[in-house]
Amino acid sequence: MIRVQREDFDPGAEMASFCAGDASVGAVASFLGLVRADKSAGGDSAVAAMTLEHYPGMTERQLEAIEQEARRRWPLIDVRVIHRYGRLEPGDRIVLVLTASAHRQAAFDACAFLMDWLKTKAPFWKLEETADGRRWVEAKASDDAAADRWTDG
Amino acid sequence: MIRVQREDFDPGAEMASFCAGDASVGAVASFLGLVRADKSAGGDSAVAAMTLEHYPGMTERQLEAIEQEARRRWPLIDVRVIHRYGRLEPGDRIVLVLTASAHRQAAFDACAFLMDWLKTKAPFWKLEETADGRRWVEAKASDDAAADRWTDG
Amino acid sequence: MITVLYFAWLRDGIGTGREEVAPPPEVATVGTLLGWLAGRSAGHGKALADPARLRCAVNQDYAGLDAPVKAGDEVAFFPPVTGG
Amino acid sequence: MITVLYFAWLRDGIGTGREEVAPPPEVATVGTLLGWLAGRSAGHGKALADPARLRCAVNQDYAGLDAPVKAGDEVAFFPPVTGG
Repeated sequence: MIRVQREDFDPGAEMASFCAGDASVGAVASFLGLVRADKSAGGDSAVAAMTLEHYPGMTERQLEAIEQEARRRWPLIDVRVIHRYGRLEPGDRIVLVLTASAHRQAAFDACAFLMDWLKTKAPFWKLEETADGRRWVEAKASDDAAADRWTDG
Repeated sequence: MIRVQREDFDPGAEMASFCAGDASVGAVASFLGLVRADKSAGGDSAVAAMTLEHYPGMTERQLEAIEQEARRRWPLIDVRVIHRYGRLEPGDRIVLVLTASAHRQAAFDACAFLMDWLKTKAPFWKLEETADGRRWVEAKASDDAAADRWTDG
Repeated sequence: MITVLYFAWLRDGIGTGREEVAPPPEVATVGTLLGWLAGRSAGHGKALADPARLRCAVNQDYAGLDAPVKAGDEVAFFPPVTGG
Repeated sequence: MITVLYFAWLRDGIGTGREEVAPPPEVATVGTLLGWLAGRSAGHGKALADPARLRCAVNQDYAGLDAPVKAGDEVAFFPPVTGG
């Protein structure tokens, strides 16, 4: 299940409701991404805030495609991806990915895959605000490399 | 932080209290392991329940050593490992691992590492109860292989 | 008409996030559309100058420069994504 | 005295999870202790027959067959672990 939303989410409540009562689940992996205070990709100034822009419609479409690809690659019992947009401050939650499977390796790998592909395929853009002004974050080669790990052949 | 306990834990509450308010954290990875209803390692019968035996004292000591090894390998801001012992039924929680780092790859890798090493080094033993009787679960070669992934050289 | 969308610094540079355009018939691919759009203003020209810095989607799926475009399509140009 | 602990099917087979033993002085390693313990009863002999199926810890750290043991140590024998 994909959710793209401006409002915050509660990771604990999400985890509690994820696969509740399904005794075929042996493994739940999760990833929570947050805004770091010290994270400025392009300068020395601390990030005071960031605004996540997205492409409504395409975002949901691409995240659903990524979820389907994960389900094709691993025997997943359930998947949940929640990604926020709008203005966020240090410590705020950005993204939550939950994966459930019978076995831990599938849950772990699918969770890492979803994050890697989301980072390079879901149409979000970060605008950082620092003491030096506002700037669009540049894409990172390390994210491309991480996504390429999952490419066949 | 290591906790070895008979009582259940609340993954949502654990996640909520983990690194709360630390804006240097950009990534939290987690793994939750549960008792599967369909899991019988050695027979066709469904598992009705299992009892996790452990070696009090050594368990905590080994888990603390594994946590220290993870902190040596990755720049982790915090680690939490909770492992239960005693009688558990399908759907019951067994283990929770939480890792926090500035970056997602460190959080993911450390979480997978902790589970892989815990599976092969922490002194727990599973006694399964099925309609056919009780049996001690045999260690799996796949768990040894997973743990060996992290061995240098 | 083709709906063209711009995001992030492309929108800032062009001054709008959306425009409806009716290019001439020889504009039939993402690449030719990009060239035609670049001539619409100085802001367009600067923002769209380097296709290597851009990504494109046609009807919300990623598309390369040789992908076809036609009337009724939604074509978006944006920088490499930075979510997550 | 050496405190010897058994877990899982070793405990089931030997009939106790803990015993205090005072082996002769030539029992100075895990391996020689294992051999000496195997002679204590039929249950011991059967449970401890195949060292390849066993793991050992001395004072709560993993130890090999050639690790030294001495009076006051806590020595544990158990199957490969299956937690998580």
